Order: sequence, then C-alpha cells, then structure tokens
Amino acid sequence: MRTLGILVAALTCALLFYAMGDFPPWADPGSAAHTHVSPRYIEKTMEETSVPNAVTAVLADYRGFDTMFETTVIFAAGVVCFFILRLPKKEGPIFRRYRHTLTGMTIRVKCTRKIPPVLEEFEMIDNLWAPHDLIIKTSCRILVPFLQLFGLYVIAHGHHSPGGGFQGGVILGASMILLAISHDLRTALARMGEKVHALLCPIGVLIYAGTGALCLVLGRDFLDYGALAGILHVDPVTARSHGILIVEIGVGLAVMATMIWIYNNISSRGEYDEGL
Amino acid sequence: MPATTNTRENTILHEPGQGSDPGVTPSTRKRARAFLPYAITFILLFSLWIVLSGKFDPFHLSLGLISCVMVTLFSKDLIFPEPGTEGSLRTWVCFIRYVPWLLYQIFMANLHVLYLTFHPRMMDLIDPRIFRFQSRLKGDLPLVTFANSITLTPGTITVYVSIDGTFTVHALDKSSRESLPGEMERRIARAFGEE
Amino acid sequence: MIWELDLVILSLVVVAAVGAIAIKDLLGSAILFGAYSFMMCLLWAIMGAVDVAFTEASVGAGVSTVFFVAAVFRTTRRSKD
Amino acid sequence: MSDFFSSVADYYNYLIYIVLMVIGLYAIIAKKNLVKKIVGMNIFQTAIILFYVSIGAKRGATIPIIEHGHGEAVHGAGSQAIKAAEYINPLPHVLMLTAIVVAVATLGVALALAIRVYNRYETLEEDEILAQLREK
Amino acid sequence: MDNFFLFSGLYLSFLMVLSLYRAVIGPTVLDRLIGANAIGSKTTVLLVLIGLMFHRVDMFVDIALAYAMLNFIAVLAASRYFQKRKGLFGE
Amino acid sequence: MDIIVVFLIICGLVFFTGGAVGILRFPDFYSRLHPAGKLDTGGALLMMVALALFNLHHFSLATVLTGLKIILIVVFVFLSSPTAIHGIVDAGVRAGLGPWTRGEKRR
Amino acid sequence: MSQHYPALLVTVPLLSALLISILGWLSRRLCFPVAVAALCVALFSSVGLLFRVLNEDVVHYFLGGWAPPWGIAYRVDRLSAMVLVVVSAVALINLIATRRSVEREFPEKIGAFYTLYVLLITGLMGIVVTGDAFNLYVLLEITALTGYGLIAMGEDRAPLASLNYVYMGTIGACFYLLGVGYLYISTGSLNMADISAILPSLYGSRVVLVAFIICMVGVFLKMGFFPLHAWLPNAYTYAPSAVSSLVAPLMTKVMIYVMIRLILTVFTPTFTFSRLALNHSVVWLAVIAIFMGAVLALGARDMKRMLSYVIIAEVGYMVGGAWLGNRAGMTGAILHIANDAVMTLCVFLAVGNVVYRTGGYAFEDLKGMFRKMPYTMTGLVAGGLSMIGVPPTCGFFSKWYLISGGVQAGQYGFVAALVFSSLINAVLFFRIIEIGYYEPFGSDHGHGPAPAPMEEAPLSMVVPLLVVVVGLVVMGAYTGDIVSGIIAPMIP
Repeated sequence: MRTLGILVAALTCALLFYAMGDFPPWADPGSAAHTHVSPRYIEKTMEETSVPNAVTAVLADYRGFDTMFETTVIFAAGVVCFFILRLPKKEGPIFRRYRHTLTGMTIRVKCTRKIPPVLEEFEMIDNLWAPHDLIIKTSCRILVPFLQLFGLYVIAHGHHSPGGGFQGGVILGASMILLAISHDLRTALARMGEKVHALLCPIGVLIYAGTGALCLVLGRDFLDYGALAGILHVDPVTARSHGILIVEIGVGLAVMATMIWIYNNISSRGEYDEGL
Repeated sequence: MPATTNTRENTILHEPGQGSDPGVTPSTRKRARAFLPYAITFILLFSLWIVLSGKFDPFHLSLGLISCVMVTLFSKDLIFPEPGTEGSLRTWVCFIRYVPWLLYQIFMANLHVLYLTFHPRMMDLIDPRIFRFQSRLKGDLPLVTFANSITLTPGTITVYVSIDGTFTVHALDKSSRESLPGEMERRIARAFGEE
Repeated sequence: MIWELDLVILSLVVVAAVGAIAIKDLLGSAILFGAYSFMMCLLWAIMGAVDVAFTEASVGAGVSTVFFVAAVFRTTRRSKD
Repeated sequence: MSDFFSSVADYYNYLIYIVLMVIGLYAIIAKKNLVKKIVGMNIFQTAIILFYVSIGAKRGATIPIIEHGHGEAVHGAGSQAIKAAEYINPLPHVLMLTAIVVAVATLGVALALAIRVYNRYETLEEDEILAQLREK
Repeated sequence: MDNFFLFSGLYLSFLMVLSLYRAVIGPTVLDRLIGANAIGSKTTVLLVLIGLMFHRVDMFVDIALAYAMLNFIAVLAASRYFQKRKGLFGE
Repeated sequence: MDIIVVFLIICGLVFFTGGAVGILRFPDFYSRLHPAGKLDTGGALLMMVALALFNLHHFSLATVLTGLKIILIVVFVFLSSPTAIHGIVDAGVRAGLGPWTRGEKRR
Repeated sequence: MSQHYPALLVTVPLLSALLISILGWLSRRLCFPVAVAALCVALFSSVGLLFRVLNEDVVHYFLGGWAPPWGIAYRVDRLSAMVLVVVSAVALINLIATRRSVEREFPEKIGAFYTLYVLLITGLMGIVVTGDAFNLYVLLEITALTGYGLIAMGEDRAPLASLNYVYMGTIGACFYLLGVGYLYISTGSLNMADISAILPSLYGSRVVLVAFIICMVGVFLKMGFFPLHAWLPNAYTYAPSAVSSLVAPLMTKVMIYVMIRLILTVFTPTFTFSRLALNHSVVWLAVIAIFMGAVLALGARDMKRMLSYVIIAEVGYMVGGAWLGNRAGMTGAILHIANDAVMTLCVFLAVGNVVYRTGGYAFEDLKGMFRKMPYTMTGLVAGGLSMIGVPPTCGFFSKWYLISGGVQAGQYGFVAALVFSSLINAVLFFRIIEIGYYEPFGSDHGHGPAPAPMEEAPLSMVVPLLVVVVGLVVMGAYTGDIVSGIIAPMIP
C-alpha cells in the first residue's frame, strides 16, 4: 500500500509540475483569470446589486444557484449523519447515575429511556462523568449570548464587510456546540431540541429555494431577485440587495441547524443522551 | 473532587421557567424585578451591536433590534441565571475600578514570567507546586473572576475551584505562592459588594 | 497579498500538514489539523480572500476540530501509523 | 535581491499547493487508520482551495469589498471610480466558499461513517478490520 | 510604518515556528494543545496586522474577533476529552 | 503618536517572544502553561492597544468604532484565554500528570 | 410555463425533498406520495423538454437572469434531454417498485430516506442540464454525499464500503475541481460553452493538457473505470436493495454522460482525439476493464456482486466506445448509456424482489425460483438477455454500434473484448437460469418434489419490473429513431 501511495503521489506530482511551467506568475494582474469574466463583477456590483462586497454579490446573486446547492450539500450532510448514525429510541430500562447534590453521594438508578425531568436535590450525571467545573461553565455561559449576537451581526452585515450566511451560521452553531461542550449535551438539547434543529435545517434551505421559486412565480427567471421589487416596493436594484439578505438568512439558519445536528449525532453516537 | 455542587444553576439551566410558582400572582415589583435581567441583557447586547455594526441607518438598526431581542429571549438566563445577580450600579462601577488594577497586575505578571523565561538558570529558579487555599468569596461570578485573575497574574494558574471556594492553584515559584489570596481577593470582594 | 509573509506561512503550513498525518495519536493529529487550518486562514487573509479566511476561521476553529475530537472521543485514539 | 525573491514568489504558491496535495493523496492511499485518511482527505481538499485562492490573488490590489462613502446614493453615481485592477478577483473566493462548505459536509459524513465502522469492528485500522472479515 | 508592520508580522510568524515546534514535537497531547493555543493567539494579532497592511483594518477586525471567540472551543473540546476519558496515553 | 505605537508593539513582541521561548524552555507541562497563558495574553493586549491607537490616525466615527472593536477582541481574549488555560490544566490533572519538581530532568 | 422546464426539473425535486424532510417529522405516510409527485413533475418536464429540444435544437435557461459567462446557465441539447428522460424515468419506476422494501428496511427513517433519494435525483438531473463547469462539481458532491448515506445503511459491511467510497469519491470530485481550476487559470471562464470558444487558441498549452487529464481521471474515479474501480463492487453489493437498484443504473451512467459532455462540448473531439495520443491507451484500458469485469463476475458468489462486476465491464464498453474516436463508437456509447440504465434497473429490480422474498441474494437462494417467483425471474432473464445482447432487446443494438465502431477504428482488441464479455454474460445468466429452473426447491427435504407454492413479490414490485421489461423491448424497437433523431445530430 505504501509503495502504491508513493507511486501515485509521485505521478500526480510530476504531472502537476509539468503543467506548472505554463502558469501565469502568481498574482499577475494581466492573467486570463483576472481579465475575462471577473472585471464585470467588480465594476458592476454596485450598479446592479448595490452590494459593496463583491464576494457576497457574486455568491448570492450572480452565482446564487451554486450557493443554493451549497446549502443543499450542507443539508444533505445533516440528513446523512442523522440517517446513518441516529439510533432509534430503544425501549426497556437503562441505568443512570444521579448524585445527591448536598452529600455528594452517587446512586445508580434504573429508569426508562426518556430523559427524566430535573430534580431539586439530585443531579443527573453522565456515565462518563465530568465534574462540575465552575470556571468553564460560567465563562462559556457568559460568552454564548455574545457569540450568538456576533453570528447574527455577521449574517446581517454580509453586504458591507466579510461574512454572510455561512460564516454567521457556523458561528451560531458553534455557540450551541460551546454550550454543549461546557455544560453537557442535555443542557443544549433542552434549549434546542432535536426536532427543532432538524426542522430548522430544511426550513433554511426552503427559504432560499422558496425565494427563487417566488421569483419564478412572479414571472422572472429562477432566483432573479429583481422580481421581488413589486412585493417589497423598492426599485429592482435594492430588491436584489434585499433578496440577497433574505437568502443569507436562509443559509444561516440551515448551516446553524446542520452544524448542531451533525455535532449532536457524532458526539453522542446517535443516542442523543450523553455527549462529549 | 467537590463534595457539593451548585443546585441553583442546574435547575435554572435545565428548566428555564421552573422558578416561578404558578399559584402566586406576582406583584408589579416582582414583575419589574423579573424584567430587569432582560433589560440589562438587552442593553448590553445592543451596545455591543452598535460597536460592531457602525451603521446607523434605520434598516441596520432595526435588524440590530430584532437580533438583540432574539438573542435576549433565547439566552437571558445564561448571563444572569439567578434573579438578583444582575447587581446594582455600584457593583458595575466597582468592577470597572477593579480592571485597571488587574491590568497593572497582569503587566507585572508578564514581566515576572518574562524574567524567568530568559533567565539562564531558570531551572533552579522555579519551584512549581500545587497548593490549596480557602477563599471567603461566594457566588459564581466573584469566584470565577478571582480564578481568572489568578490565572492571569504572577506565576499562578487556577487548577480547580470547588463550589465552596477552595482553590487549587499551581504556582511557579515561592514568591507567587505567598502572594495569594492577598490583596486581589479583597479587591474582588469589594467590587462585588461582598465586603 | 504580502508575499514575504506568504512565503513564511506557506512553509509553516507544510510542516503542520506533515505533522498532522505523521503523529501516531489521533487526538494530537486532530489538534495539529486545527493548527493547520489556523494557518490556512492566515494565508487566505494574506492573499486578500477575506470571506474565505472568515469561513476558514469559523469552520476550522469552531467546528471541524470539534467534530474531529468528538469522533475520536467516540472511537479510539490509538493509531498504528 | 528583491527581484530574485519575487521571482521565487511567482511560483512558490503553486509549488506548495502541489506538495500539500501530494501529502494528502499519500495519506489517503497509504495510511491504514481510517481517521488518518479523513485528515488526509481534508488536507487534499484544502490544497485545492489554496490553488484557487492563489489564482485569485492580484498584485497591487485590495480586498474585493468596494470602498464607498457612507452616503445613500451609491448605485450609478460612483461606478466610474471603480476599476477592476484595484480589487482582487472575487470569483475564486466564491467558488472556494462553496468548496469549504462541501469539505465540512464531507468531513461530517466521513466521521459519522467512521463511528459506524468502529461500533461494528471495535477498531479503526484497516488491516485489522480486513483480518476480522477474513476470519469469518 | 507599513514596513514596520511587515517586519513585526514576519517576526510573529517566526515565533509561530517555535510554537509549531512544540505542537509537532510535544511529548504529550496536552503540550500540543498548548502549542496550538499559542498559534491561535498569534494568529489573532497577525490578522489585525494584515488588515493594517491592506489599509482596510475594519474588514479584518471581524475575522480576528471571530477567531478570538472561537479559538478556545477546540481547546475546550480537547480538554473535555481528558475529563471524560482518563489517561494520557491509552484510553 | 507613532513612537508610542512602535514602543507598544515592540513590548508586545517581546512578550510574545517570551511566550514562545517559554513554551520551549520550561521543563514540564504545567510550567509551560504559565508563559502560554500570561505572556500571550499580555502581548495580545499590548499589540492590540497599539494597533487601535494607530488606527485612530484618521480620526472619525468609523475609526473609533474600529478601535473599539479591536479593544473588544482584547476583552474576549481576556475572557477566553484563562478559561482555555484552565481547561488544559484541568485536563492535565485528570490525566494524572504530576507536576515537575526541582531537580528532575526536563520532560 | 414551458420556458421554465429546465428550472422545474431541478427545483421541484429540491423543494419536495425539503418538504419530505419536514414531513418526515410530522407524518410519515405523506413522504412517499410527495416523492412520487415530485418525480412525476420531473419526468413530465423532462419529456416536455425533450420535445422542445427536438424542435429548437438547444434550450438555454439563465438562472438569476444573468447571461452565461457571468451567471450560471442551463444548456439542454438532445443528448442531455435524452439522459434526463432516462434518469427521471428510472428514478420514478424504482421509487414505486421499492416502496415495500424501503418500508421494511427503514421503518423509522422513511422521511430521511426519501429526502436523500429525491436529493440524489436532483443532483443527477442538475449534472445533466448544467452548462457551468463549477456548478457541475457542486451537484456532483450532492449526488455523492447522498449516495454515501444511502449506501451506508445497507447490511453489515456497508459502512466500511461506503467509507471507502467516500475517500475515492472525494478524490475524484477534487480532481475534477482541480481540472476546472486549470481551465479557469488558462481561460478565465467557467461556462462550458465559453471555455470551448476560448480553448482553440490555447491548445498548445500544457495547462490545458493537464486540465484535460485531471478532469478525466476524476471522472474515471467517479464512474469506477478499470484501475480505479476498487470501491465499486463492495459499495453496490452491500447497499440496501432499494438503493442499489437506484445507484447502479444511474450513477455510473451519468458520470459517463459527464465524460462525453466534457469531450464533446468543452474540449471538442478534435482536441481529444487528434491532439492527444491518449485514445489508444484508454481504449486498451477499457479492454482490460471489460476482461477483468467479466472474469471477476465469473468468480463472484452472489448476484449483486456479480452484477457489480458486470457494471464495471459495461463502463468499459462505454468508455472504450467513446474513446474510439469515430461516429459509430460514440453513437454506441451514448446509446448504451440509455440502454444500460434500463437493463441494469431491470436486473437489480429483479434481484431486489428476490431479496424481498427470501432475504438473501446468494446463488443458493435462487433455487427453484422459477416456480416460486415466475414473473420476477422472467424480468431477470429478460434483463440478462439484454445484457448478453440478444437481438430483440435493446442491448443488442448498442453493442452492434460499439462493435462496428471498433472495427472501423481498427481496434480489434476492443471487438474481441466485447464478444468475450458477451459470452461471459451468457454463461453468467444461463448459470442463474439453471440454478433457478432445474434445481428443485427444497431438495434437501429428500421427500421427492414437494410442490413449492408460488410466492411472488407483491404486485407493486412486480408491475414496475414488467414495465421495465417492456421498455427494454420498446427501446430496442425504436433504436433507429433514437439514433437518427437524438444522437446523430449531437456528434460533430
């Protein structure tokens, strides 16, 4: 296997080196890539979409169709992780560990699979037990809302500064993952249950594709946000800018939900009970 | 291992709305108190949004309002898990007064570690130990502030804090070991009104 | 595009990549992969690809390393090569 | 001196991308551990992203976010001022955003599959799994 | 001033070499973790420096901010591993 | 103004140097955390302050807000860095790593 | 509405996949009807598109209203319209036919299954219609990801097989992406038509040459062409039967479509066949692929594995035919895409029925099958005859074109390989017939011939199979029309 690996690697290497000689030099402003298609994106974005961030304009408008499928890829990954990993809810008893919070005694209780309610005096702990860590819990607790606000800011300001739906969605998802890591998976699930994030994920993509389909219903091409001008009561160029924002919100929702979904499935091995 | 844990935090975190008793109608004052965390969270978040956004047209401001309301509703019990900890104005002022002193301490700490790092006979100079001491602080936030301050200041790192205020600390050398709990604890206690 | 920094970081990236696949401990490998993606993010910022850098920062730092650690946590750390 | 360095810099990016790609490819083929292969796969994908972003770089240009005043009348008025040579090519960046997303999605799926495999065979080494299969 | 920023950036990336050395060589996983953490904190500063070199620092600050917030999630996750699975070398 | 900026940046770089060298030189895992935790945060603080000051050259609302954002980075670093360090230390203790004591060999 | 057919093709399945995913959490019974409705719309619009294309030659659709080099455009010509019809029809028939087995295999996750199923079809349709090189990559990844998930839910060894598929599929897609990057660096465009307009001035460039090689390697990896086929047999064998009868007919064929699209549209045949001295070696690789596939199929011990090796051989046919470099070979390859999709569907559906009743697919499970499941076995035999290339079925005609192309090009090795593989196929299928027909069911009881009861698969599984069998013959009967109306105008 090792010789095969070296062989394949060497072959690829030789092939690519062979082609490298004919590349235009790095960062050469006169190369074909910079002169054929892309100048129009830079020169016309303000005029045609009124979005200063050319990347966002190209991402969500000129090549918005790619981005729709990009979001679909993420959604598909979420569904796939659920599909191959999630175990059906088993019946029958399970042993759980509880700790009496005043004396620190740990007891093992036989109970049903359903995640039990929170008790006043007993605290449920994972079988792989992590101690109560005051510093991490408190700091993360304080950090999470700011992280979420930052994620929303990134989504909302994708037009004017780097960022957009995907980045903001990942940050939002990371905030929930942070909660799940610093406390435990049950805490995060109590805030956002499985059904919620599993439904948010297609809904996010649906916002995107639905916007496109709405344009189609309004008589323009698919994803031609100019058609939204009639609904939003603005001129077509601003309508494009708003259309991009709507789409980015959809992307953000879908990405957030998927990241949480994948993390929950992987970290709990599909049981949705105890996480990392 | 800690013998006890924080019950309050757990109840709040798992079941956000469990604290209120449905049988008792809350008086207006109580309602105002319950509303206060929301308000403070919202103001904090919105000021953060202003700093982040830097755009003051109505469109972006309304986006900011919506986002802040969403985050507030989603996570007000994360910043202030127990009613009453949102504190008074005095706490905030005291806390802000504490920060410059902390910065000075951090600067000194950095010089201290820098000196140790570049000292040619560093191995003889340091004497790492793990030791414990009992703090008189109570409440989550003061404890965590104290712990983080310890981590940031001369030659000490907090290893573990138990809920009743027992600190386990790793110290790099003798002088830093002797400086604890010392003045820092006093200042934190003053900042959080536990004097 | 600052080519001096670019050269240095590019060399570092190769070291991190070799480290990530050479270490015989999957957790260490995951951590080095995280460092690798930090530097990739830096590289893209240097080349002016701000959005890509942002994505890599949020993905590499926030999500993909965590996925790796979670997967290693649920499987095993042992690795023979 | 500077000329020499910049001529090295002309192709250095492409060189490194080839090296990274080869590392990734080698890891996928030659390593026996399934998670290691996933790491290799990711390195491979990042190498390609590096290639694309290197295409996008442009000498003497700034990031592809158009500078404009904070006024309202933006469209139409300022279009004369915007020159394509002053901004980096945004197209490769867009493509690579998509590619990064795909990389994350693939990573998630691959890790989920690795967990399934581990649940079944209690090991992540390919040769041990094959040995187990052969025994049956 | 740009040159000064450039040289400080180069110096920082040289320091990253040292951290990377610890991350690659480090006898235990935790040493690697320290190395990765140090690389992360240097990256945050470097991002802002790069922004100043591009004269567009307002665009790069967001990335650095995201970095500062997210950098420690990975570290936290890795340290969580040891809280749940004991042992530094085996399982 | 520039002189202050340069001075602060050089101080920050010295701190960072200390951090990087300390990570290499200190004998064991716990003591390595001291430079990693403190010097890097300190260096980040100084450099960020310097950069924020430099950014205020063209004084306007936008630059002030950008400067505030840079300071915000410092705030978050100060919140997250000790937490991360604490997490690592805790992991070390739970993994059963004993601290180095004087006279032992470097590890 | 008819000008929106290209958009409907992709968006209706996409929207309904999302809808199914939502419905999966609310009411499981609604998932199947929604999926059927979506695929019906897709089939309807692809047939409509086919008729439009026959009149207008090429249909363009600009997504987002941006003209091609800047925006993404759909470009539908006769070839893609034909593949579209095949894809949607195969998917619809398979969806209806496998309803029972899906309900039995994934009782808990029906929503997720149908979501992935419809997404896979979305991806395949998108690949066929898109006119943008990068968009193709994204769609490729959609099909790949959903495919990984669907395959992994099979039996015991499926996750491992799927994981191997992940590695290989990712390398393949990345190679394709890299090739697109090389094209982009030399032409500055991503639109296929635009690239092919710019390329002639760059034919001397090494970058274009390497771009072509890399793209081809990527696509070969994805389709399981000979030296790169290692992932295919396991993945197709261990997949759930509902999935293997979807993936086996469609994935490899669509990849071959991509290859032909790259050759015909992007790099033009003159570049491929005259600038490059590669076509002989590729044809020889195809010859080896056919031989290897046939021999390995002989050694297989169960039906699914045998059929996977047969698929490898069939991939060899199509690649070889396309690379022969003459009209007849190309015609044969394109015709074989459609025919092979239908044949493979037929055979895998029959195997699926057998699995549904007996629970296994080893050769021993087939004993006495003719008495037990006569209609299923009829389907199997019909598919087998078509694979062998017996005249009334469609398999004969495409093979005929391939052989005549081989003779014209003077590649007698290819012709020999085709004949050899047909013989092997005959052996394989007659062996199955022998097992199924002559060995009495339940002979191990020893009590003479007990009259085995007829246990045919449920009607919803048999009827689609018989429809496919009829389709085999019909496609054979209309071969002339297909070739003259659809394929011939496509080949320059």
